[in-house]
Amino acid sequence: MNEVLFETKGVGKTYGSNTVLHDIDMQIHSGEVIGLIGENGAGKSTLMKMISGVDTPSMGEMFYMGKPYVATSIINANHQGIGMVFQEQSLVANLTISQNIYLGREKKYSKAGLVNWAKMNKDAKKALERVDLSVDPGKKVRDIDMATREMVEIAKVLDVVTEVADGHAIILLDEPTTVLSDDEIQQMYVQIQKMKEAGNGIVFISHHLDEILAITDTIYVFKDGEETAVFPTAEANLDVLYEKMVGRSTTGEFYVENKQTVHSDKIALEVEDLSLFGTFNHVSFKLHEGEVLGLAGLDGSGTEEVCACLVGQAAPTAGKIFVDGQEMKFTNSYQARRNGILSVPKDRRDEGMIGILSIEDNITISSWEHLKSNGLLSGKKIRSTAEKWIKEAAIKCTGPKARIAQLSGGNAQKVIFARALESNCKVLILNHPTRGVDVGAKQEIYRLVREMTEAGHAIIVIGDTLDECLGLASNVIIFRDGLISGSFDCPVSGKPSQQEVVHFMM
Amino acid sequence: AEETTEVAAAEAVAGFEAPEGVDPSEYHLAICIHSMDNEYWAQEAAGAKLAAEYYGVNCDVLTCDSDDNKQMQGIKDYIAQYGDKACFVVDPSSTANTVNIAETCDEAGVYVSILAHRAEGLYPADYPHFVASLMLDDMAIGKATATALFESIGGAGQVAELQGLLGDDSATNRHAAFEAALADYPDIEVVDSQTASWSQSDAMTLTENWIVNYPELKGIFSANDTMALGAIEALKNAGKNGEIKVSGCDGIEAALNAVKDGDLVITNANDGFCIAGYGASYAIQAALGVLDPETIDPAERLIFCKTTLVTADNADEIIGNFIETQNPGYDYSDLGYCVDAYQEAE
Amino acid sequence: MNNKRRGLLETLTVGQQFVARAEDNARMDKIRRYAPLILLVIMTAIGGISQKNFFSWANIVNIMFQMSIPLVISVGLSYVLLLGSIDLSIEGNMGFAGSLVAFLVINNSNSNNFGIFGIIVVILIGVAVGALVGFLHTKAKIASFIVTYAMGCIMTGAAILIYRGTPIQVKDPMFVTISQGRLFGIPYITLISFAVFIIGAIIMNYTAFGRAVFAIGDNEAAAASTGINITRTKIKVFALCGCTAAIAGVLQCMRLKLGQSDLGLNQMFPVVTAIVLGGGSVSGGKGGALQSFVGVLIYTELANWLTLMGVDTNVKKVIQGIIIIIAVTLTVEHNRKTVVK
Amino acid sequence: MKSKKFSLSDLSQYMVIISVVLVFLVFTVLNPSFVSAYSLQNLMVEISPLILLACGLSFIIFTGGIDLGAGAMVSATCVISGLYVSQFGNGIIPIMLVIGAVLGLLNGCIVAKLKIPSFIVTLCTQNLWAFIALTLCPNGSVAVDLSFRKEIGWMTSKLAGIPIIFFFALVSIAVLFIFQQYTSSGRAIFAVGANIRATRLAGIDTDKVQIMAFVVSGACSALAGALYAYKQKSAVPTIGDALTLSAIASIALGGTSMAGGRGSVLRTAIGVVTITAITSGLNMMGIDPLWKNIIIGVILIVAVYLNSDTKGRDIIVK
Ligand SMILES: Nc1ncnc2c1ncn2[C@@H]1O[C@H](COP(=O)(O)OP(=O)(O)OP(=O)(O)O)[C@@H](O)[C@H]1O
Ligand SMILES: Nc1ncnc2c1ncn2[C@@H]1O[C@H](COP(=O)(O)OP(=O)(O)OP(=O)(O)O)[C@@H](O)[C@H]1O
Ligand SMILES: [Mg+2]
Ligand SMILES: [Mg+2]
Repeated sequence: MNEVLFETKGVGKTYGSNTVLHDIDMQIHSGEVIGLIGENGAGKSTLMKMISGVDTPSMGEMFYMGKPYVATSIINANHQGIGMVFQEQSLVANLTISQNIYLGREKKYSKAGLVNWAKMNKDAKKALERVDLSVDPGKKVRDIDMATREMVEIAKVLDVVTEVADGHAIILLDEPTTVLSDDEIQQMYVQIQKMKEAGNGIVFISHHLDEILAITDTIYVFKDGEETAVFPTAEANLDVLYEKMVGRSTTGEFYVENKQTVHSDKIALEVEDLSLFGTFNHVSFKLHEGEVLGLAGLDGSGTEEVCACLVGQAAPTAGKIFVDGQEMKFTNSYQARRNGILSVPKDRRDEGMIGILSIEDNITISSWEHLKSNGLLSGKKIRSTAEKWIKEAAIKCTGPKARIAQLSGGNAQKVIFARALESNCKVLILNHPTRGVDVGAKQEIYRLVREMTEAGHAIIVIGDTLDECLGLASNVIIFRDGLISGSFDCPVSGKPSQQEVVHFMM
Repeated sequence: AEETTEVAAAEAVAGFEAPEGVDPSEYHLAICIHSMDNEYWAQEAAGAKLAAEYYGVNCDVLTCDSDDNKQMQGIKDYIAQYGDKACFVVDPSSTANTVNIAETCDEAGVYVSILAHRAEGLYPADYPHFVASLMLDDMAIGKATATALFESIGGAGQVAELQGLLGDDSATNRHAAFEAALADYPDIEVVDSQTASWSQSDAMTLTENWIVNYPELKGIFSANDTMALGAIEALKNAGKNGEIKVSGCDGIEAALNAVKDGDLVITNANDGFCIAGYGASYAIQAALGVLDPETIDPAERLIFCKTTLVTADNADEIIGNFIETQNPGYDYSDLGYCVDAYQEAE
Repeated sequence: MNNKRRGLLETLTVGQQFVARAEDNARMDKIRRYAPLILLVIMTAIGGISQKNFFSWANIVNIMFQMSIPLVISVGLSYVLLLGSIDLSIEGNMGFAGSLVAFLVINNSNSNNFGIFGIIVVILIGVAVGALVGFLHTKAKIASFIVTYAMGCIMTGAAILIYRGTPIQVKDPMFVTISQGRLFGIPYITLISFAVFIIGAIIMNYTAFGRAVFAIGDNEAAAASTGINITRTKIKVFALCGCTAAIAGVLQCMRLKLGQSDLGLNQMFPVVTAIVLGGGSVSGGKGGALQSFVGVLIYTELANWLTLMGVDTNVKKVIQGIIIIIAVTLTVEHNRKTVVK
Repeated sequence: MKSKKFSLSDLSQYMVIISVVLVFLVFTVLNPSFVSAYSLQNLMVEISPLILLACGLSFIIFTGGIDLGAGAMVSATCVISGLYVSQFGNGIIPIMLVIGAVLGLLNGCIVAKLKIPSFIVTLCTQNLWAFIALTLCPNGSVAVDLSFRKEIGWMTSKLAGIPIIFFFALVSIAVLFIFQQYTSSGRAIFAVGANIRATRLAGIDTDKVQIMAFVVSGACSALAGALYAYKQKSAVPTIGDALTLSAIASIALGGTSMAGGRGSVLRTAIGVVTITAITSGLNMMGIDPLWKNIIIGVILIVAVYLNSDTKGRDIIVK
């Protein structure tokens, strides 16, 4: 094995009282590609953020080229030779490609304060050529497609780090392939190969295990903030990876499966041949009262857009939606809610939390109609409802008047979950309902889901993990590239294995 | 304000003798004008100050930015502060506001003179504390300036009109005067009439466009000097100043100079020293108990003040009196001096 | 997208459809981006057809002259709007700069004769005032709306203090020359404003600072993460806006030969409107120097045309309002995720 | 440590009260007649219409929007009230409420349905309101018939020493407070300002809520216009010119965030009292008008700085 470029020893991170990562030992060698896998929220991005200078570790230490390593900011890390391509894109859309690549580093190209864009473009062209991209660097980022943007980000990071540390740079790629097509992924492999051959160390995060197998040398598996396994890729295959990743075999206990109900025959929601142009086509299914329907599929397979159509967030281009047997066309989520459909959005920060409002407002906003006395909202009822949920869902807070923004992510998630349950909507769409929720609280949420179905609600789940989806669901529909590729019945006794389901997802 | 008062009190001994038991320095005159950034209003403030100095009373300036509501607020605040030791000379923000001003002052028992505007049906005689209404004869003045303009272009040809701010009653009156003057000149053709909202910049822009659009244009009637100066600047840029004739109104310094230079045919020196100084004198004399408004003939409380038309002939003299000395030397004890005519001569 | 094409596309796979949709969006974007130019052409055509004098050299010079001061204001204001902020102090700054410069050069009320130095001092004060605004806005975290409104009050007050009621008349021959002189038939003031515009455009397009402004307006969080000094950039932007407001005030004073606090009156909102017409956005990140130029030109042509048509001022304003709403409706992107406040 | 932080944030919360008390204290010390009955009655008359305007406008600001034409709407409605009050009598007040609501509806629909920023929409519609005002009153303020003045005098007359117009303000504050606190639309207005996307997804009809804010504001502006007509006893086409910014300044002084999502009409009302007291105090002290603009500007910056609770590190202020 080559020399060790970068090393973490006992690194961990706590947010408030919540430890999201601990005791991570990782070694990145020169010319090595490390694959990092684990469920959502396992702490992969958190580790990357600490290495790249976005965040500082709460414990442990890091070494780069044998010396203790501390990064105070992204720029600072860049100047030391460490760069990262973020999970969420961080390009500025209204600037050109070259301006993005050199944003904050224009000095090199300025004379008397004026930047020589031509020269910058020329260099940018070289930087882009390094990743085999022939796009015009003078183009604005908003005019190029997602895949090119991803490559531009890589080119940018490469340019930054190789400037100071060619041959021993560390490049962190957090889910770079999510938006790429197969061809593009192949190109990405070529790039990674090139970086590797130059002697750099690379960390590659992906939920696509085949990619991990194809490109990496060593695999680290994270689970609930812990490093559960490290092994050479040569010793791995898909099945091994699944096992290592899922770790704990799914128990009936965890998903409160003993309370899984057999749904009634009454159809709460029916979708017929629904299509949204460019996103999904010909989706049909029935949702019964008391049923939990899991929608499984990779990121971008269309599951989320189907749900968006169900709550009036997107307008389907074809197909019909029936609620209680009546055809409905929703133009906004208000109509959907008034007809008994509400969703718990996935993007908690932007679409879930109403940040500067109180917890009680956040819990009751979807059910104010029911909390009136004499035609006016009753402060008393609002407060008692909020208090009920704070107790029931064990929300850690100073009181119902506290702002939701002060809560930890998991607790905020519980607030939003409580909002949906309180809304009296017959059909609830839970989009990643347990994102950022700790293991104990997860089970609480699952229990609540069971109680709802027992009371006759119908629930659609897009699980935070496949495990969760299968554990909760009584039926699963699987999506691939915008089409339904398969479906399973998931009775308590005969849940399909994840491997079986994954087969239909990829 | 404190320092000037003491000086004023000392000087007052020479000019004005207050009645027994009345200390003028306990009295406060407020001159209410629209704003300080206009020369004519500044002149009014100066006139009122001169009069206050003469009588030995204190003087404050209240501005309202042409806002009815702000003006009322200012007056009420001043009353709240000085009670019946207050008196006012008000250039009202609008004609409609004059009723409120008269009513408010009358209720509070403080004396007031109102300048330049008077609502229809509002008579000093109906309010014991509304001492006098002093007006400018906008109609006569506007007609005179318009006529002078028409004469200067030979009584025939194209003219354009720059109107004041829509909604302002001086603007309305002067526009009416222009139309009235027009009736006597059938050969004058009005090619365009637009508002430049009293603004020099707007007037300049309008004039620039007119020069292009009406090559035959011979004259521009402007409802005030500021707009006339804007027109002159535009004409200067086109090398047509003096060639296209302009008339103004108000008598601000720059316009007087323009008359002297021949760029402006005529303007009217509205003489803020006169109207505001004598308006102040009426109010102060009433407040000090020297003058009992009730004993004056009601018709004589409705005054048109003296003003002067300014042409190249008398420009120098007016500049000397009004601008250079900032004091035309009026005798503010002779109330009759300011009267040009009475408003409703029967 | 027409139905026939839609039908054809229906047969594609989701991925292919996705690409087709992206292409359509890009096409619409392009049209939207060129909409202001199209508007300009239409405006010019309407002007030319309906008014015989519209294309006369004298009127063209008029339009150039009349767009000069708005153009200068737009240079600085464009930066402020790119940030998503607003500067309401422009009018006050203009009034102050005009009054002070009238006070400093040869005039009728004192014996000052600082000439060109007077102008420089005034512009430097404009920069300082702008920087102070930026400082209060960023450091005290007060919305730019309020800080600049208050600063506008202060500057108006300061302007009146300079001349204490009697506006100052400028007698400086330099001012007369600049306001009346022409080069190849083009007024000096126009040439000056074009020069200011070109400098502003160069700074916007050819310096790191200019790019940083775009980045902050588009995505402040992302910009901060690339290490841009947000505070310093914002202060610079307001300083620049103060600078152009001061220049505009000086030019206005040259134009009118008068120092008065209301030199800037009603000068700002038309320019905001013009910038929006040119494709700028009041919520930041969109626009640019050239767009502002086009916007100012459209606005000036529109105003010039309405004047030539002899339209009453108040009707003019209503017409302008309606045109703007239509123009913005056509150019604003309306997807369901758009957040409008 | 924790308790210390608490008291500090508490202080900034009550800053708005502290500052109004401070203003009164300072002016009273400088000038005892500031709290004379005559002066206080004046203050009550003065603040009443502005309270209506500013409190109504607050709702638009709670949604994160702005109405730059609020003052112009006051002008238009003041003109209509002043011109027609002699015809309709006191019935003009409910008529104005309806007209105001309709004008607000127009604004709201353009903002919510066409998705054009309120800044632009109201910048344009304000020309329309001004046009209405100036077309109806081309020659400036028109006084109500002298003979009719008595009949509308009740508005400014006093009941138990308190001007009746002030009761209007009090009742309006109460109604608006109930709307803000105890109706779902009212509460949703804050949610829209705080995070419109999340609110929409929570199943709130955000379009309706946005429109509602404009309607309420329109009705309040119109009522303010009517009150000004009663107070001035005339139709004043320019009355609103300076009011938009006064109202916004009052709202900011009350500590309401311009970004939306938080604030209260009560705070706005106190803000109005503060700003009016400051101008009155300066008037009474006979401050040289040359300095007045400067003093008000400085006070505004300082007061807004003290009253705003946007002092967090990561808050983006535009
Ligand atoms: N700023 C924060 N405050 C509180 N908790 C946080 C914060 N950032 C991340 N977390 C929590 O830390 C945990 C790990 O998050 P991380 O982003 O590292 O997961 P991940 O493994 O990258 O997941 P994914 O596959 O979804 O990207 C999550 O539970 C997350 O909610
Ligand atoms: N570059 C591409 N080329 C072809 N098809 C694409 C491309 N990117 C995305 N798609 C398709 O478009 C659809 C929607 O993609 P999108 O990225 O919007 O998914 P998403 O569900 O919104 O993702 P997220 O879960 O991150 O919100 C998917 O069916 C995907 O297959
Ligand atoms: Mg991650
Ligand atoms: Mg995606």
